[in-house]
Amino acid sequence: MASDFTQQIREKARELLEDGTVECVIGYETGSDGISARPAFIYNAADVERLVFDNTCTHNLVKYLLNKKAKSTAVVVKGCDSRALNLLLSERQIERDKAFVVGVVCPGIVESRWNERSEQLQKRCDWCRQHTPVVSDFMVGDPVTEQPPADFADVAEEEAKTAEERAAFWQQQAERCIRCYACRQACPGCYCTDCFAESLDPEWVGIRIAPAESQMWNTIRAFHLAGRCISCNECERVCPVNLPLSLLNRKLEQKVLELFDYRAGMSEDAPAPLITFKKDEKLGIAE
Amino acid sequence: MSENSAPLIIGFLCNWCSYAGADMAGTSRAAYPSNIRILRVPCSGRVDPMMIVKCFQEGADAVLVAGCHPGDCHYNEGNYYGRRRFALLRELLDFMGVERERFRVEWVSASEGKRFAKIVTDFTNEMTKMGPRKAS
Amino acid sequence: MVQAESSSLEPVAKRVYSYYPGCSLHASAKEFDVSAKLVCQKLGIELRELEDWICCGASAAHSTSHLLSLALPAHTLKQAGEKGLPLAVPCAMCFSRLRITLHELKKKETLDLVSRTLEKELSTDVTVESMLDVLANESISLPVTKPLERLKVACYYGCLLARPPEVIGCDDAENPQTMDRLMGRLGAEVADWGLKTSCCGAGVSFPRLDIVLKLSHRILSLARSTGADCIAVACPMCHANLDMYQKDMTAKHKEKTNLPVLYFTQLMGLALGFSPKELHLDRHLTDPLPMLREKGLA
Amino acid sequence: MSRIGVFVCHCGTNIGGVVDVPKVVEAAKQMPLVVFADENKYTCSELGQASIRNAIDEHRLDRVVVAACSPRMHENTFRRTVAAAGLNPYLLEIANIREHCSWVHSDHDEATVKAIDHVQMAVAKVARHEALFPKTIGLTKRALVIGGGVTGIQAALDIAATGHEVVLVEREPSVGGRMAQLDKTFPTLDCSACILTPKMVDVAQHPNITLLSYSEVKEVRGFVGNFEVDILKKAKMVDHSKCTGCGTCWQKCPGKVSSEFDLGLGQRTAIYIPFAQAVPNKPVIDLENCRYQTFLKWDESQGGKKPPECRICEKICPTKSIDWEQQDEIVTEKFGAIVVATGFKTFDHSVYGEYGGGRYPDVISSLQLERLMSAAGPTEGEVVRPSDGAHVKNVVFVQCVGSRDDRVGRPYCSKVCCMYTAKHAIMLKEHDPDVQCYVFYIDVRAGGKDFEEFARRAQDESGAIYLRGRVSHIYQDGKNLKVLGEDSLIGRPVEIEADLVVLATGMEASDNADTLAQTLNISYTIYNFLIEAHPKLRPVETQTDGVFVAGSAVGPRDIPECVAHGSAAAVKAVALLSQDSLKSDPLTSIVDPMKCVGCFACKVVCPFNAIEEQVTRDKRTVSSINENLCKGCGLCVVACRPGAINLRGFTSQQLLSEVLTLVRE
Repeated sequence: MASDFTQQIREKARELLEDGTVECVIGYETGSDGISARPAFIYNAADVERLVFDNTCTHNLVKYLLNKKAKSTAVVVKGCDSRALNLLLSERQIERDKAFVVGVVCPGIVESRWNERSEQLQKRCDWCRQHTPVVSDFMVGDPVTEQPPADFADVAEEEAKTAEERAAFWQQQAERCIRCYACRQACPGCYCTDCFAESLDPEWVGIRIAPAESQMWNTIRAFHLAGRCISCNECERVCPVNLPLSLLNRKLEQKVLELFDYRAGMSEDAPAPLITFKKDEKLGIAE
Repeated sequence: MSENSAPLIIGFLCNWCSYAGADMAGTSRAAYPSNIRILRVPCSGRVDPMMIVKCFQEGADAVLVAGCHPGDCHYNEGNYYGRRRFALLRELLDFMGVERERFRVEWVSASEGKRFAKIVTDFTNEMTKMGPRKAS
Repeated sequence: MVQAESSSLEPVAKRVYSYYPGCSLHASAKEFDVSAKLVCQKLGIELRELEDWICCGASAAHSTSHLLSLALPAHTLKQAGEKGLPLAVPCAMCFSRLRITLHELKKKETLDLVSRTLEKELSTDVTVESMLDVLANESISLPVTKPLERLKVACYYGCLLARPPEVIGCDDAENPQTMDRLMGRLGAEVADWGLKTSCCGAGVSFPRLDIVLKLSHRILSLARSTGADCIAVACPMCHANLDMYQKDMTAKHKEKTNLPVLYFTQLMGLALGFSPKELHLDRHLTDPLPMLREKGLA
Repeated sequence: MSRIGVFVCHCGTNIGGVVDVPKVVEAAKQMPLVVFADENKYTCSELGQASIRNAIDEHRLDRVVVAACSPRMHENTFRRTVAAAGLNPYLLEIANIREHCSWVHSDHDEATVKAIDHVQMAVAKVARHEALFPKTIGLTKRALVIGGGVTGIQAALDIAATGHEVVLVEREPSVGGRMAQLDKTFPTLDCSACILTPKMVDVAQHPNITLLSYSEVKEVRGFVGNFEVDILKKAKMVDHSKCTGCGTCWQKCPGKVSSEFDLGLGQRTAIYIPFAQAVPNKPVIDLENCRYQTFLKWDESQGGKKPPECRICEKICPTKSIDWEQQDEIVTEKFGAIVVATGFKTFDHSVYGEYGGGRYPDVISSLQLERLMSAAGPTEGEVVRPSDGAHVKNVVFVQCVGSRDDRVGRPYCSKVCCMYTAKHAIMLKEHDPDVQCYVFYIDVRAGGKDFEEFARRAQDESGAIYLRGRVSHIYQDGKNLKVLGEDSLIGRPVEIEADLVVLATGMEASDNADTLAQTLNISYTIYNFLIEAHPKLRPVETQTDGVFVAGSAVGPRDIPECVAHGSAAAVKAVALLSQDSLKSDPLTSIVDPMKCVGCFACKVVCPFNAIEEQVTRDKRTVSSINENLCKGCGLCVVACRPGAINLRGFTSQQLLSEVLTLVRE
């Protein structure tokens, strides 16, 4: 299947580059370890053979569309990535007519790192309810029936602890955070040119590397993604100290689903939950 | 703070309803504990979740946000947006160990002075009972 | 739920209902029972009478004990639920009690209370349909052999098939059309009149016969004034009131009141080819047979 | 570096009796940037204010904190004080140590600690205040009045009388509104048309008023003083600049349809004026019912007989005013103020199945009865049954049809029905002494000058029988109607044989009132009635500056109230238009275009459409605030993740500084 996907992507890429539909195709190629995929930027039809698709294609390439100066670009997206596309379209960060979307019905992505590849599916693939891209101009693979709603066992497990234990847990995590902001750089929803974390006035996050400041960063990072996180979990994957960032994202994802019946990035038009409201809704606030 | 054990409560009150409601508590001499410190904001929708997280991060024991009753917002819709943000924020804070009881949102109209006093009294008592925040 | 079939030409996939006749249909309204069963049989509708049905409590329970008024129908609903079939109920009073009980049991506290009382695990997963709705389903084709041409029918629904609308789900509580359309399909002309769902006085039959006479007479005379040859009903109580007292009305109002009152199932039966005898048309106090003979229907 | 002065008020003993004011002053002196602190017995007194002015001078203060009563009380007073000493009035902050402190706390120590904290917060905040300047904006000295009923007419005439230009937009072919349909008015029994038509004519003739009939407001842009409004002028197919209103066309037109003005009781022609006294008294062609249009649209392939070409109006028009080429047209006009007077419509009683659901011709609405009673109506004032034209003798009135009834979603009282029904009962008796009226009512609400007397007159002099109770059922019995109801005062059912039933249908917001409200960005209730800025104190203003509301578009009102509100709205509009320029509140949001990423979350949440899109020099599309529309709620600030938006007077920096004084002691 994977080789078939690769073939289809190459053919489409060739066609798009040759007929001038796009200037660049952003896809995956095999990395220099010969094992895991890495992003590839193909400008010439002659180079399309570099493109591959397999179960190590972890990166969310949509992030690369944020370059507003780019001309027409084709991008390979998995189900989760496609939701990022909708998010960015609704937030007017990319122009639909400049993007050609090659959707791939995702077979699931495995844990892999330099020179290492397991057959263990990534956590996000366990949770995933969107293997088929929600937006595409060309679809690779047959759309699949999606699984019924995921449970949030990981969140529930954390919630079973006492408040004190939870506070201690996150305190420990904050002590480990080195505030490298890799989570931010990988996240398709984090595209601000000026991040609150680096604002000196107001100084939301102090410049020292201290647990309280890291806690502030991690809390607000998660909250800024409330109702916007598309569950690609790239933030957690790229974290060099393995902070359990997915817990925060998924806690909010669960609440957003429960309170607003909303999943981010499922359509371009549905307004994100925090920029809309219903007059008569009951949210457990001052009722 | 007068004593270390007394909880610090930071209150964000919307100018049009709740701040006026707190004024009304004053004019009607409706007493309440003195722990609360009040910030005036134009609208409960102006209260940035970042600000609330910051309050807790810096050591506040509790935060009260009070705004106009739904439907009465001076700016028509501000408290509706606030309501959504606060609902999610409270979940996130609780999840991270700031008990949900510590972050309270109330709708207080300009005529509800006595009610404001009662809310603050109850909140203060509850926070005194809970004691100071454990972590950080 | 038995779903409406799209094609009515081929042998219809059998419609099967649990059947709750209620007390009246075993006694004073036997002709309703008999005619309903005949018509159902003809139309390929199988009725399976519940083995252990009990009184719905309509006559007295709801005015003495609210709990009793729910517990009695709940017993029947429990059985119907176990059968897994929709329940067909001809008598409008029984239908009303069953529907109202079902409605009230949707409240969890009520469900728990009645479950405790009956010492049974109750559920609300059962459908209750009036015989009128069962037979008026327009996806059922009617093999009419004797169209009711020349017959003008005033359809009378009474209170209980119309109200309360949010529980009964009547098409229009003030001017319902279900029976009218059904009679129309049988070839009859239907009267457009304004007392289709007005009370006949059944609730005060015994203490205040004067009220019954007044209300029922109003219904009969308006129906008569529209040129109707008969009234079609779907309720044993309405039938009794409208049929039984016509002599008293004649005496009281010094003008002859003589308007046959038939169950809609009897009219259906006639159109479908059953004989007046089979349909027990001879059981009415206001004899319909002369009129039916005159119309060539008997 | 700032030089902050702190002035702590004793307020007699109001503050000083609880809070240790000298201690607060001493604490203030230790606060960063504070160069002066003092106390006053009454800071708001002239003496107290003078001490602030002197201290500003003497100590070269550039910012001031007053610790006293609520800012809602004296913020403006002290702004003027510091302004008098040459400071920008926005370089002031109030610490509320009275309402929020001394009045609610009795422990002196605790109250003093809290007062110090509140002063500290105010100091931290004021240090971050900036000088702010209201902007001066120009304005267009013209008013738009939407709706040509009696309210709109009154507003237009009053504004025009002050010399300002007015455009009056009416969507029907004539002004006059509901009042033009009425026969008489309560409680004086003035002839409605006789008192209204002169005003209608005044509107048409006033040199300052432009009447745009058969027109609708489609789009409103801009803000107070500077609205730009798109008005749709529907094609009339008649050139009104040539037409003299001679009436030949509508007398000869063969296309007959049911008349909207007569509520289906009469007919009009396809080229028509809605009623004889219409203003303008020139016709429009109703294209849907015009025979020439039917001829043009006729499709041979569908068979049938080809309709005649007609065009009679065109042939007989002496001034050649028929113009088949006319098209709908949108004109854009500028206004400084807008008065909304879109009025009401009556409730559609067909939802009441028990009253026949609209099936019985002799069950009519009260407004239909007005048309029957009107000498200019379809029966020339003869009250006859629609079904057979028979004169009526027994008339039943049913009150509260579509009012005070939760079942039909209309729980409110329509206010005028009790009185107009009394009027109907009186008038019917006057028309024909043999008429007997019955009125089923819930309560008789007759609050108003001469109202109670009038309602009594219907009973005492005109012999109307008032029955307290609802009607349960109405049905046709032969030619007559049977009305079944209850007299709840004696607890008996009532049965009345009537030859006419009149339903007192309630008042509803007019069609598309909600759409118009959205266009104007003003609020409306769940019943689509417009919402005033304050129900008691600002009854004709709205949340949108420069937009005023009047008449029954706001809620059920009778004619004198509508007229009064029309005049009130006119005064407010004129007060606005008579200024030479407007000042905008400087406490608005502001965007840093360098930080803005153009996600426009701010634009989505802004309740006032104050966020505009702007292209920067480096070709990025970013937000910018229209300060004339911004009301300073700060919703956009919170919606903005990168922190590109801030709210003047309540900046994130200021609020954060306040918080930090509390937690970082």
